[in-house]
Amino acid sequence: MTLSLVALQLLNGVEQGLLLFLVASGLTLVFGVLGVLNFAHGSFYMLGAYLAFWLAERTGSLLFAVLLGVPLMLLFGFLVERLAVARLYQRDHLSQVLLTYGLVLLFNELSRLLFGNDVHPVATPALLSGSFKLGEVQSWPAYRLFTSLSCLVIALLLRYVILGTRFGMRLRAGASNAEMLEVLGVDVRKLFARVFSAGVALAALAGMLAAPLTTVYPGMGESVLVISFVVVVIGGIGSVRGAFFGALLVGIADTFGKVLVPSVSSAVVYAVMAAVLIWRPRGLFGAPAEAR
Amino acid sequence: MAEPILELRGLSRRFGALRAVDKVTLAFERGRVHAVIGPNGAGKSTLLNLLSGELRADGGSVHFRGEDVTRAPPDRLSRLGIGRSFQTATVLEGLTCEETLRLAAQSCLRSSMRFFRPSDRYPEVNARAERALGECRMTARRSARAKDLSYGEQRQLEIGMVLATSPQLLLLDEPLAGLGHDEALAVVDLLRAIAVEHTLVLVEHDMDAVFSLAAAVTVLVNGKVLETGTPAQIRASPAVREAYLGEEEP
Amino acid sequence: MTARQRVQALLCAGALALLAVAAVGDRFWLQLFGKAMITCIFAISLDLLVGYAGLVSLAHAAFFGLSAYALAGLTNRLQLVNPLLTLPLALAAAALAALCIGWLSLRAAGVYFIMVTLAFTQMLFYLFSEAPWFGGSDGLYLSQKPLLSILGRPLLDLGNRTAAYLFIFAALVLSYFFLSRLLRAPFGRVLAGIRGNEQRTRALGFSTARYKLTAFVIAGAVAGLAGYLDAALYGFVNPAELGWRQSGLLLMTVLLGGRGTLYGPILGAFLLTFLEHYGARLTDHSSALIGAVVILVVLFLPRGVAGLVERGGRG
Amino acid sequence: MPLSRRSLLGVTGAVAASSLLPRPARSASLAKIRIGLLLPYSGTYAALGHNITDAMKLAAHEHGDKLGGREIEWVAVDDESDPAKAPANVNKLVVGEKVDILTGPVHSGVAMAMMQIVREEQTLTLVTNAGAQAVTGALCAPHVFRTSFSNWQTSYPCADVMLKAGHKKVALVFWNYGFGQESMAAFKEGFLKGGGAIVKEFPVPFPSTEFQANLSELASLKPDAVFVFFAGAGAAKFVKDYAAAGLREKIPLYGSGFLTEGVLAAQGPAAEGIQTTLHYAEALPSAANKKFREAFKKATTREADVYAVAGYDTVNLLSVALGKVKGDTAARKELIAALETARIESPRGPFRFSRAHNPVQDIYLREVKGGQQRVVSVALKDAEDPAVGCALVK
Repeated sequence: MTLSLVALQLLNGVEQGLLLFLVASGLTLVFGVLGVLNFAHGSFYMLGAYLAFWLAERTGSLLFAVLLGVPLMLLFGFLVERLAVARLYQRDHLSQVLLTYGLVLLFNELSRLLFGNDVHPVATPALLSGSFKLGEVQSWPAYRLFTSLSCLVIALLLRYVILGTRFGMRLRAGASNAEMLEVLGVDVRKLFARVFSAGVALAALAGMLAAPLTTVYPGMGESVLVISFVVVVIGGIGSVRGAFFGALLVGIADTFGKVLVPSVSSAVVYAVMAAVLIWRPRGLFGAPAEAR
Repeated sequence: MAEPILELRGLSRRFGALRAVDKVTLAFERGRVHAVIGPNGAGKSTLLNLLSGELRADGGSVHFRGEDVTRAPPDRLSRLGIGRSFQTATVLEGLTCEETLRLAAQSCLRSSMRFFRPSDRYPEVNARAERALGECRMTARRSARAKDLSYGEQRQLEIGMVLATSPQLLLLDEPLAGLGHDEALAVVDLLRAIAVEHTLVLVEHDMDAVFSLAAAVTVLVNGKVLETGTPAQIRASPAVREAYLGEEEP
Repeated sequence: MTARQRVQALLCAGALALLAVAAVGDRFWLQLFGKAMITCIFAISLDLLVGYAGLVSLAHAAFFGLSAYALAGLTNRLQLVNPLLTLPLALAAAALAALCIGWLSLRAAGVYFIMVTLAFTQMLFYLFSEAPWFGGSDGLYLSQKPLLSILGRPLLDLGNRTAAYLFIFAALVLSYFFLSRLLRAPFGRVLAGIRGNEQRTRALGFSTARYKLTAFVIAGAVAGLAGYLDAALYGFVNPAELGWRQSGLLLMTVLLGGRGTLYGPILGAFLLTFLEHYGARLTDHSSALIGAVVILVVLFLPRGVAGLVERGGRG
Repeated sequence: MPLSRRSLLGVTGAVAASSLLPRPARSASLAKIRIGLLLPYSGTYAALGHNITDAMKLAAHEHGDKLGGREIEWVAVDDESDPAKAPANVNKLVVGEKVDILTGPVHSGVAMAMMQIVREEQTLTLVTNAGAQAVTGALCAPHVFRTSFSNWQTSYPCADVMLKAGHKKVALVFWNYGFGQESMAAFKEGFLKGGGAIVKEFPVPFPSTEFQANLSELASLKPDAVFVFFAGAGAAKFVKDYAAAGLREKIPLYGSGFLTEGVLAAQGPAAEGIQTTLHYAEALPSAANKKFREAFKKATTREADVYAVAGYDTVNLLSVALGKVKGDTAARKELIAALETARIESPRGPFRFSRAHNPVQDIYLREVKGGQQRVVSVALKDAEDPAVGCALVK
């Protein structure tokens, strides 16, 4: 493999990782603050993609679809939190897994009812339909560059919100110690509802951005779900920074797995995860366990 | 002085910049009730967790009957003879008092990796559980589910669990915390009875109880030993008075 | 009747009904209930982990599948058909896998544990569906079903439906008694302690990590028994049996029935069998129906159907 | 006549109640003929299951809703394309519902589970989609027919097409599961025999749709052409990514026909110029095809596809064979013989069964031009699967 090809593959891995980060960030936030293992997170990604397809077809613009769709998904997330997830905070992980898995089945059927079983295209915005030349044969579509940059911008925004605002302070307090929130006089119910909606919106936004690349189809959320769990766990549950580096690691590992060991490439990511956890049982950026 | 059953030599533990326990050197003598007191945040609980193996020490060592046990995990310490109770009574949900004590008494079996004979058909386990049930004065409540017990009863059961493991040394973490007056009296009475045959290390806030039970008292402030002595010496110590000034009556 | 008596009566009646099916000998019911009983064995083995040791594992289907594949390999490659050989070997394969996966996974706790078991399951799933030497994603046939014969006379032929059914029945009864006995023995009491409060149990002198690992291996071996029987009943194995979705479905079975009781998962297995058999005809959106049932059970019946059976005694 | 699955379910709901008890033997000539459908109505392949079902009912309707003089009772089971549930589902239809004839499934893993049981039960079975080689190969049976295709048929002919176009060094990209692996094996067999060379194989985990790494490597290898197997959402994304990476103009893309089946609209201009081989093309000019497509559109408001064709032919073949035995399904020998000799004019062209009971059919070379699938030529006339390991072929 030539050096330029290695560089190109690295770029591919980073690009894949950035989009993964967007999905995983919502998952890790919800887990870190609410303590809920949300299997329905992939469904929100899927619903976001379908919404982008549906709205873009009607408004004729992906930008409008995103501007309309994200607030809609925020609202949807709020409803799901109030109606179902809010009843889970005192329950164990098994109940959480099962209830959110039940939601997955429901949302799958919902999208089938609304949008059918077909594969739908979402047009790339005309402005971004060009491409850059990379090497003599391959080129890189501008839209991929756009999604990568968007993900980076969102990552920086998240960093600002978490480290630089009052809301972020409460988030961090909630992630490390929920009782502290009560001491600080924070309305926990409200905070949780907001965080969950934000998580849903992040997943949906990822789905919307990815829609022109992936096309839209039933069950598209599930492959994303499992891989973003891997990301979150590698990074350390609840750590957005961990999700960022975890996502890059997974993206790069997956890319090079395909290049170096193509016949067992699907196992590579899981092997990386197992290795990380054996080395650090709470992920790269997870709080270390106190008791031995 | 009698021979020490447990000795700490320069034991330390930090949390970040905080020295929760700072080079503590202490000896607990066999057959005595030794209390550890101190204001909030003095490092009492950390010290107890170091002794029972729940936390790992950064420096120094712990010696139990002459053997270095600094790095031993909690289960090994328990098998060696150091039993501990927890601050918030940690009853085992779903088990009755009798079942709880029988589980604790199983520690007399060489191993509990036994898969066929029901645990209530091991005579030695039954005998030990029965004795512990009596010692913690819960015989009448044997079939009650642990989570249905009153707070005071949960404390008694907690102590009974430690007793059922036949410890040589009991580490008791605030056995009176959160109890009402009558409940506290019952537990103090229970501790006094246990003290006849056992060595006790008592971490406690209730000064009346400490001074009525303990033969030796250590005062811990900011992770360091301020003073060790008999209850009378501690009462009279100006340094202790100063440390506690305005917080609690000495 | 106390709750306990009611449960015993229920189990006895159920066992008699299952035997009656064998006596009638209708092949459809033999197959349906045969499969349901296999799910029972599978479910109670998971309940040992979920309901008693407090370990939510998504790797359980892996042991089921590995044992099934072990049987297929022994039969097809080595021409071994004697169940006295293949059964212990298949169970040993499942137990060995459980030992390795359990040893690595149990280093993590809580959610991390769930996720590591998920990762191992996925790895195995991809290994079996992609690697060329396991028959690939379309699955494998058994060239012959297990057959025990002495001096040329067949004693036990799992190719015979009634024999296979009775063999599965016996396996279920034995597994049930083995596990219920295990839970009352010192080992099971330690597990109960771990579920109540692991830290406290450890302070009583039990090396809880070893007990959890042992439980993981035992549960894996019993799941292997279920996988062996499944492969023997249908003569077919497929990588989908190893996937985390199978584990998820099984978790659902255990929760629906009621974890922490051995009879609960058995109720759950039969309930889901009926739900799948008849529910699929009622609506085109049966998975939405199952999703709704799961959500309702989680929200309103945290102790599953078993909770209803026990409450019936007091109310 | 709009066909809906709901009415179908109404029928089977009633059946469910009556099947609680073991069914007494019925006299063959009076009762309705029971046809089992083991197809996916939910999950990834739901669209395929619905199209096959609706096409079967369309064909039945054209025969007055009767086969061999007997009315039809459809018994449908949603197989969810889950091989783990397949044995139970097949058992439900074959042993529980005692269907006279079993049809389905879409998924090859389900088909493999099904084969085991129907071979034991001797159920007359018509496979309507799954292309696994073993169905009419190592596991072939006198009472099992396939009306769709074998994986070999959809890929082998493409080797010759590519060699003739002058492509000697070719790379392979495929989903690494049964269908993909068997397609590639068939292609390689033909391509190596014809003197071509395989530069590199890129197995992609099924059902991953992340191709960027493979495309970069492909670009650096610069093969003469690429042969791929993908279907559904994976096919849509691969074709789009391939074009977006700038490879479409530089390295010609060939594939098994499923690459563009049902996803042409989603692929849009990215699919332009792709050449594929398959036993059917929507644009076939025959009268039979035109009539079928119109009727299907009228009945369902959807466009017919290759899956629907297999469903349509299944019932037409049954109609011919059952007509010969006057609906007497108990006359198995005669019924099987009638199927073996049946000749129909299918929307895909002339159709007959091989000795292994797989279709002998023309394979077309198709090309996407102006967003439409055009038929270029017949890539292989009367393509017959080699049926390796089939005992019926001696």
